Amino acid sequence: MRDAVATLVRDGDSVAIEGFTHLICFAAGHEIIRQRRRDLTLIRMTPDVIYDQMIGAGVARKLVFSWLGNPGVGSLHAIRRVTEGAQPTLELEEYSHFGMVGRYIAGATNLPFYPLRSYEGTDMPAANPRIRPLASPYGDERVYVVPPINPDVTIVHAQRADAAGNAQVWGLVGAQKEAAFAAERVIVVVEELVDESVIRADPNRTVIPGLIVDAVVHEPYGAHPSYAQGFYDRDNAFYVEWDAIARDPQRLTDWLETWVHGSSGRAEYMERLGPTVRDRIRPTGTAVAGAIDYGEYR
Amino acid sequence: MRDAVATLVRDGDSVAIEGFTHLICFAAGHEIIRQRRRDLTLIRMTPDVIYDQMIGAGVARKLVFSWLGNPGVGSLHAIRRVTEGAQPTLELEEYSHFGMVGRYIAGATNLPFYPLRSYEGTDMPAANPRIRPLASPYGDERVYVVPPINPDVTIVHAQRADAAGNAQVWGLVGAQKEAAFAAERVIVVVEELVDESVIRADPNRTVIPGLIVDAVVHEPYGAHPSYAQGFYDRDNAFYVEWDAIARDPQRLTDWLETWVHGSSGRAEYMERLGPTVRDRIRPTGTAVAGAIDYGEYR
Amino acid sequence: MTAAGYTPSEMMIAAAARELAGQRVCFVGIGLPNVAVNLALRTVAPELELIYEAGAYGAQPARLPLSIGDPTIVTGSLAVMSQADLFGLYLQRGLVDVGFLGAAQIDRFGNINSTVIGDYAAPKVRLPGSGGANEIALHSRQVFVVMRQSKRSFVASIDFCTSPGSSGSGRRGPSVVVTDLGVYHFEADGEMRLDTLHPGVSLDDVRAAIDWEVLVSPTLSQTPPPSADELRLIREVLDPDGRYTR
Amino acid sequence: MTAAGYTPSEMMIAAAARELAGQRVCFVGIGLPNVAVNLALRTVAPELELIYEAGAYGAQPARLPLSIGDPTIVTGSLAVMSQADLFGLYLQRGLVDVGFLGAAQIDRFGNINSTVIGDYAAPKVRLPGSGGANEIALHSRQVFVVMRQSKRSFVASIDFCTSPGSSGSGRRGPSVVVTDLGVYHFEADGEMRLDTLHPGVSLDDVRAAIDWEVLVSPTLSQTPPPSADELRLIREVLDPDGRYTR
Repeated sequence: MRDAVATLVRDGDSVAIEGFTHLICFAAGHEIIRQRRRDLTLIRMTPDVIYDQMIGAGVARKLVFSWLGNPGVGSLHAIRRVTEGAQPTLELEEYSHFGMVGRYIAGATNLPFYPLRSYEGTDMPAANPRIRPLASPYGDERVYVVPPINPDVTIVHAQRADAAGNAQVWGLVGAQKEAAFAAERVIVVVEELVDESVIRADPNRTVIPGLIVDAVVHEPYGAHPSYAQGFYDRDNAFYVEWDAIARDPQRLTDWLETWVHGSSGRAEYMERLGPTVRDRIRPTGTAVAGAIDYGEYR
Repeated sequence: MRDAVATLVRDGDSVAIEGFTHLICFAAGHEIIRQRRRDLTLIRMTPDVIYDQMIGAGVARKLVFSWLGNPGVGSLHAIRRVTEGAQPTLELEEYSHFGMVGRYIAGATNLPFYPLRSYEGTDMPAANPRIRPLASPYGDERVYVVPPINPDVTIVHAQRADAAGNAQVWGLVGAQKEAAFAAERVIVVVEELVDESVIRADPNRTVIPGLIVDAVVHEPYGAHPSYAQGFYDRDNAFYVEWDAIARDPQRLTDWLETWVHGSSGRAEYMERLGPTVRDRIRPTGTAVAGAIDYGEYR
Repeated sequence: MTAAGYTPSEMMIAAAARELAGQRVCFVGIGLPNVAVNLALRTVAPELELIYEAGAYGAQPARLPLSIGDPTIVTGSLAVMSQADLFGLYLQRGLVDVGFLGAAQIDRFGNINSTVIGDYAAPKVRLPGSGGANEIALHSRQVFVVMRQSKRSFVASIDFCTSPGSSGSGRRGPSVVVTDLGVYHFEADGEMRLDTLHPGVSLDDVRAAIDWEVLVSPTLSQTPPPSADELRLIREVLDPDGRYTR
Repeated sequence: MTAAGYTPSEMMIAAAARELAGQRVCFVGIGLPNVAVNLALRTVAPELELIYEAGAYGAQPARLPLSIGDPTIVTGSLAVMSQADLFGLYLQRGLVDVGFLGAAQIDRFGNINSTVIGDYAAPKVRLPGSGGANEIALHSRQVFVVMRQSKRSFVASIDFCTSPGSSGSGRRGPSVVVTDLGVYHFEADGEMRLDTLHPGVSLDDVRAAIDWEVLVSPTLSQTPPPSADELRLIREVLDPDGRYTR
């Protein structure tokens, strides 16, 4: 992880760590904080606690997003501090969820715009002049369009990948595929690094092809306190705890010192969290998918 | 199958039997011929032998398509007969592959148009005025757009579905999902009708939700002479044989009499094909996908 | 728990669930709507099909989901879909009959603000923003709003329009608003109308918690209180920890 | 088989394969291009990554695929993708270095017809049409054309433009044309130029099979004949039944 971030994430870059509630790569966010990147444009549909931490740590100058909350808990207080009042210091660029998805799709498919039936009758286009109306060349309908987004770096967490970065995901898939194809550089972080034969045994599960991947990082528990379907549960207690930490700038700074700067990486972080946390996020059992047969055709 | 076609496919309908080389539902095409539907608008990226048979049988007045050949063999002669010369009798509406995909996407997502970077510098927009240029509202780029297509009926073949039509597919997935969501009515035809619990054990494999499905038909070998990954191989010998049959209008008529009108349905058709064919299309072995775990979360 | 034997949240949930009678496809997030929808499934709308906004269809959660992306909504569901498919193929395609929204502010025409309090460029309070609320409002056949009401939330003029109401545009806007005080529907011209008051709530209570001259139905009646069966389901099955309903 | 000890198709395949040296991502259909690409993988371009237009990446076919959608390209591949993703995320995104096209007609600027012979509305011959050829031509960094040449296929003016060439538009058009007679590349102004003649082929043979005044390289040379290794791979490994190469 250290090498991947050192090589592929630069000051001033636009960075998308995607994953819709699932597979949010906290380990990469922490490494970016640890390496004290600055002036990043952070991109995510749901900034979540990871971007509250990163923005609290001062890595970003701008945030592109569609829903700014701590899911199931409340606000992201570090972000609120720099976006409320007379002189907000963090630049915001705001869409609806489908608007963000449309930006990723346009970026991923090299389109100059993506059309949507969102926004009509609201203040969102006035608040963000990048959201523009466009008349259909068939009949008299009008839609809104959003421009492509092409992050300098997209980071996605997956259950498994081979050494070339062919990554397989199950459970919620969010917008990771689109965000990865839209990016200039892609980092894939995985719970399990597997042999290519594991990927080849089930090619329909591959969400991101190694073709577009620049680095593969093996980082078990790299999505904690979010979750990895089949590997561990969401650590809801931490999401609740973060609310209190982030409300207090000093506590937030102390937390970053202890858990990010004071930790060499994810392995040490998990070691320090200890067995209590690992036990509480362990799935209560297994739910194994049935076998399917691709057939041999010689 | 008889009831599904009788109830859901009407004279004059637009009908898409999708499946890109894989899972082409010949059984449904034959039933439409058997019930002597007329004036259909047939829609398919690759009309393939199934539409050559259907057009040879006289069910269609129009064809919407992107590649008109017998894959790996040559021409579709029944279609050529009604589209060549001074007075073609079959109306054609022609796109590139991505243009057809874009039409399905626009139909499936309720967009008035879909933008593409295809067509620039070619005669295709002149040949089809539905393909139109559109200026991007960002900068001075221009793209082409295609209009939505919403078939009255889309028919897809899948390896398996439950009784509600939640359908799972592996191997090539073509444009079935988009064609199904675009349609007013959907028929799902399957190799295996499975219990809902089989679907629920692997929700990431579901390509078409029962929500949009109007009829589920259990029809083993329903895609022959195309194939069903893991179930049977493409019957290439038949694709080659069809070339000679379709060149001769009388042979084509005889073939339809024998194999379609003279057969009560797919079971009798497969019975008549006999063990030689079943043996030649049997996969040479198995290639079972590895198990994955969704985890139990109580 | 009040003297009535149930909480205002329990009343809200029961009232919202009853509005789902006859509906088929419901787009649902976590929290109060999730409890209401699951109550409806077990009472007035057994055929309801659920699409969770995180990207799962036909979920059978083994526990009450704690957040929008809880893994328990995936395991055992009928289908998982990407955000692109969720918003494109399901919502924008028009497959959703009912979508639920919360709101920081709502006006008399059902316009909703979930973006900022104060000026957009220099807000007093920065709220979460649209998420999928903009699309839910525009593409669901009906929109149900569930929220607590006060003079600060039921306002004459919202600070920012995140999700459109019905005013003057021919758009549908919300069709039902369920609060801790009563149940509202909308007139043909798009104005919100109080139809029932929850037990123990007076018209004066409502007027004290609404920043415009409220339109009251000529047949204003009382919301039937939660039944024993509704309360049992909420307390024993759907929210045994009382996370959303106490 | 000719007196030379190999067929014109084998020469075409070997010449096309050699042009792939240094390329990385190749978009490939079935037939001659598939054999050429697989030959390149085993000779000049071992790092080549293959995307099959039916929707599979990293295929390892256990047999020579018989059609574009042969199940053998799926089993054991690295990824399967929908047609939407194939054309959007891979091709239009610009991930493809080399795409292959055949052609019924080609002109001196690399404009290609695969749609009709004769008038579009009342054609003499109805050809298959674009399929993905339009997108392959527009979005691949380089386009390789492999086709037999004659005065009917190398024409001064094509009947219909399915895939654009380079003429006067600043577009790239094809970069290589390999035929049964020789190998062509393109001038800076977009005109096709004969660079090598296959062994046993004369300039007069070429002129008899081309409907315009062909531009000939000042350094015109002979295409090296297929090597023993190339022929062994074609005959024993890639096309043992001689389906595409006899």
